[in-house]
Amino acid sequence: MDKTYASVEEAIADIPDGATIAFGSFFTAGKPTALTKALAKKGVKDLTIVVQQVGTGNEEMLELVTNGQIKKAICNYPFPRSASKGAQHPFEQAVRNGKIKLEIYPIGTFVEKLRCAGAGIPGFYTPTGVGTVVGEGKEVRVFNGIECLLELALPVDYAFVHAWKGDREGNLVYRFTAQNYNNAMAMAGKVTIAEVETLVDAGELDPNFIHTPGIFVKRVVETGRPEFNSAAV
Amino acid sequence: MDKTYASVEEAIADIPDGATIAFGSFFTAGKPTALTKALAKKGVKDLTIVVQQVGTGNEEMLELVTNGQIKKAICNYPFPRSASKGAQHPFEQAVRNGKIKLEIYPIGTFVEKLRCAGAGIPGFYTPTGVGTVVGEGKEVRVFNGIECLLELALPVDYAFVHAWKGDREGNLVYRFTAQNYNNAMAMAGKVTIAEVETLVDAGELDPNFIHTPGIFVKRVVETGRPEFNSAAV
Amino acid sequence: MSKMSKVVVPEMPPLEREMIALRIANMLEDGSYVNLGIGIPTLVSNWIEGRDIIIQAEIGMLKCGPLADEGEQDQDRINASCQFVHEMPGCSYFNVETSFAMIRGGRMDVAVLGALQVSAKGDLAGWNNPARGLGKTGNIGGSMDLAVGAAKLIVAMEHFTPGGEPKILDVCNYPLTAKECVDVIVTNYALIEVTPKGLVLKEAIPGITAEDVQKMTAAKLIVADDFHEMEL
Amino acid sequence: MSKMSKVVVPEMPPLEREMIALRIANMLEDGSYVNLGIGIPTLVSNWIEGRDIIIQAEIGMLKCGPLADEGEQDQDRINASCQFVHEMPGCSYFNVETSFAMIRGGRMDVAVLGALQVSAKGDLAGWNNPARGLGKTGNIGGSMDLAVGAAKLIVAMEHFTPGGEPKILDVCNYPLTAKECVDVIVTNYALIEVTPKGLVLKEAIPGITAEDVQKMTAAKLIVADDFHEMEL
Repeated sequence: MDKTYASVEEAIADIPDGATIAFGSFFTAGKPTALTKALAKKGVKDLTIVVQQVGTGNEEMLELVTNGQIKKAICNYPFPRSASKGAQHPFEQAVRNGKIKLEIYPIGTFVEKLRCAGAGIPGFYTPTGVGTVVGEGKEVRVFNGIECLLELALPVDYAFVHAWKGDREGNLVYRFTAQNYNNAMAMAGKVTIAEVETLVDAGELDPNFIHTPGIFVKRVVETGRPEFNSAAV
Repeated sequence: MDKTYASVEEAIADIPDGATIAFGSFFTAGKPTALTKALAKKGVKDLTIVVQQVGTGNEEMLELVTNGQIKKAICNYPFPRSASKGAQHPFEQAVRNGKIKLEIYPIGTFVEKLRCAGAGIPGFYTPTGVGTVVGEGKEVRVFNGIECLLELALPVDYAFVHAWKGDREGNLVYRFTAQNYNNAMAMAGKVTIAEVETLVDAGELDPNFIHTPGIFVKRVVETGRPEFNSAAV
Repeated sequence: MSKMSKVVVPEMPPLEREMIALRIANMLEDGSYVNLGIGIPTLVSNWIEGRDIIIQAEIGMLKCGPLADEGEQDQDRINASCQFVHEMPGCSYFNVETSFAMIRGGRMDVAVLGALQVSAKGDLAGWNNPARGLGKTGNIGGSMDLAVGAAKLIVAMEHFTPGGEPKILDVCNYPLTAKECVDVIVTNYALIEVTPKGLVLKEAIPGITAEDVQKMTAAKLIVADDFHEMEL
Repeated sequence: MSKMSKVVVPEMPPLEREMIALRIANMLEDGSYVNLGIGIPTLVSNWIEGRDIIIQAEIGMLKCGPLADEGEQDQDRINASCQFVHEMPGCSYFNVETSFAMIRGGRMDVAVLGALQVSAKGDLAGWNNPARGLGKTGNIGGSMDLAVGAAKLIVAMEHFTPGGEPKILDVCNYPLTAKECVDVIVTNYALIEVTPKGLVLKEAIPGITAEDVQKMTAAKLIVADDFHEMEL
C-alpha cells in the first residue's frame, strides 16, 4: 500500500473550492509549510480553515488570507498577541471587516472536537467555557455538580500535517513539540495528507513508537526539513 | 521527584477496603502481575475491579475472586470464551450466584470511559450499543441521523499498570501489544501505580517516545519481567 | 417465520469453514484495512498471504501477521484472541483507545464477524447465546464497536446452529450486537446481501438451488437477477 | 463598587513584575506540576531553578526547562508562547489532546495566569480586553481549560490597569475566562485569597496597610486574622 505522491501539487490536486481543511502547527512548530504554499498556488477558494492561529509566524496561511481564499476560520488563538500588531494584520482585518467568518474555541475543546471526529464520537461534555462567550447557545448539563457544555465533533475534509519521518504506508513520527495538533487533525481528516521531512520504506520506523498509525493517513509526500526562526515571530 | 517504591507491598499499602481498582492487560499481555498478587496477599476486600476479563489466563485476578475480595467487576469480555470452561470457572460462578456484581461494556466504550475520566470529560456520546442490552436505561440522542448513547466517565481510585520501562518520575514505555489498556487506566487513576520491568533514571528514556507521561503516575516499582505463556490459555 | 422449526438440510455437503473464509477473502479489495473476529473470520487470514490487505488486531496493532510458531513467540505480541502473532513491515502498535477510535471512527474498510443470528434487516446477534444462561451479561469484547463502525460488515457463519436451527431469521431473538449493521452474509451454503429491499440471494454452492436456500432460511430471500453458483 | 472611578495610588513603590513572580514561586510546593501562562506568570520560572517543580508547556511538554539561547535553539522545541526552550531530564513530549487531558483532568497542581479582572467570587476575565474591539472573539488559547482544570489557580497581575482602573472588582465586566476559578491573587501590592466568605487580604507589601489595599480594590476585602507584611 504505497501512499506516496511525487509532489505536494499532486497530493492536493483534488481539493475543491469550499473544502474544510485542518492545518497542524502550534505557532511555528509542526507547520505543513509545503502543502500550505501549494494550496495558495492552486488558488482554490471559499475554504474553511481549522488551525490554531494565523497571527504569528504563519506566513503560508497569511498568503491564503491575502489571496482571499478563506471564507471561514476555526481557531483557538487566532490573532497576534499584541493589539497594535493585530490592527495591522491582514487576517485580523479580514475578520473585523467580515470577509472571514471566525469561530473560536478553547484549545482543549478545539483539539478534542478533532479527536472525537476521528474517533466516531459525535459529542462530548466539557466544563471548559461555561459562563463565557464560548458557552453561548450551547446546551449546559450538570455532571457531579459541575456545569458542562455539550461540544460536537469537528470532522474536516482534508487535514494537512507535518511529520519528522513517515513511511510509505503513512505511519508518522513527529519531533518534540512539533507533534502538537498534527495527530488529532490526522484523525479528523477524511483525507489526511502528510508532508514528511524524511520518507522511509515500510518497516524502517520502530513499530512500537509510531505517533500516528498509517490508517489515519491517505497521502504522503516528502518535502524535506523547513527552516524557520521561531524567535523572530 | 522520585516516585519509586521499594516493593509492591509498600506501593499498595494504603489501599482500603471498598476501593475501585483498574488493572491493565488484554488477556495475558501487559498484566500487572506483581501488584495484583500483592493485593491478594494484602487481603483487602469489597473491591470493585475494572479489567478487560477474568476468565482467561488471569490467575492473579482469579486469586482475588477465590479469596472473596471482589464485590463488583466492570469488564468487557468477562468470562472464558467456552461455555463449558465458563461453567467451571470461579469468576463466572461468583457472578452467576450473585456474589460478584458485574457491569459490562463494549471495549470502545469501556476504554473511552477510562480515558474521559482522566481527561476531565464527564460524558460522551457513542453509536455503539444502541438497541442492545448495553443501551438499556441510557439516554439516546440523535447526531447527524445516527442514534447514540450517553456514556459517563469511569474514574478509579487506583490503577495498576504494567510497563516495559519506566523512569523514577513515572514516565512509562510499553512493549508491543502489552500497551493495550494501560495508558487509559493510568489516566483514569486517582492514584496510578506502575510496575515496571526495568527502572531507569530520569533522562534515560527518549522523551520523544514516552507512552504515558509521568504526570499520570504516582508510584513506580521495579518488578522485573514476568514470564507466562499466552498460548497455554 | 422465526418460529420455523428444524428444516431438512439438503444432501449436498456444505462448505468447510476454510472455504467460507476463502469466499470472503476473495471479496476483500487490495489496499483495504480489515478486522477479523474470532472463529471462521480468523481463517480468512490464511487466504490473503502476499496480498495488500492490512489486518488490524483490536488489542492495538496494524499489519498483524500470521500466527507465530513456537520459538518465534513473544509474550508481548498477541492478537485480540490471545494468540501469538508476527508483525509485518509497516506495523504499528498503539493503545486500545486509539484502536477503537479507528474502529468506531470508520477507518475499518471491512470487518468480518461471526454470528449466532442475522435478521432480514441486517440486525446482528453474536455476543450472547441465551443457552449459556448468562442473562444480560456476557462477552461483548469489540464486536459492538466493529458492527457499528466498520464501513462494510461481512458475517461469516454456518447456515444452521449446531442444533439444526436456521440462523437467518426475520427478527433476531438473541441479544443484539447491533441493529441494521450487516452488509453481506456468507454461510456454508450461500452468499446473501442485505439491501434496503431485503435479503438478496446472490450465490449458492454447487448443487444447491435458490429454492433450497430459501427453504433453509427463516426469512424471505429475493433472488438476485445475477444469482449464480459460488466460485472458489 | 465596580463603577468606582480611578483611585489614588499610594506613594509606596509597588512590586516589580519579577517580585510578583518571586512571591508566587515561594508559594509553590516541591513535587508539584505547574503551568505558567503568558506575562508575569512566565517570570515565575526564573525563581524555581534547582527546585523540584515540573513545568508543563501546554503545547505538549513536561519538564520544560529555561529559555534556550541562540546556538542551543531547536525549531521543534518551543513552549506555548513560541519561545525556544530547553528540556530537563525526565522530559516527555506528547500531543495537544493529551496535554489538555492533563489540564482539564485535574493533573495540574497549580496554574498561574495573568488577568485583566478578577471578581469577588473569583471569576476571571483574562482573554479579551474590550478595548481591542474584537467583540466576542479573541485569543482564548489554553486559558479557559487551565482556569477550569487546575487544582489551584493563582492570578499574577498588577493591581491596576495601565489606565489606573482597579482590576479586582465585585463583578467582572470584561468577557470571562471562567467563573469562580481563582484561588489566590498576587498583585504588586497585595496577596488576596478567594474564599467562600469573600476576598481575604492576607499580605500587603511593606509600607502598605490593609486600608490602603481596600482603597485600591473595587470589591470588599476581609482582613485576615494573620494579615502581615509580604516577605520576599
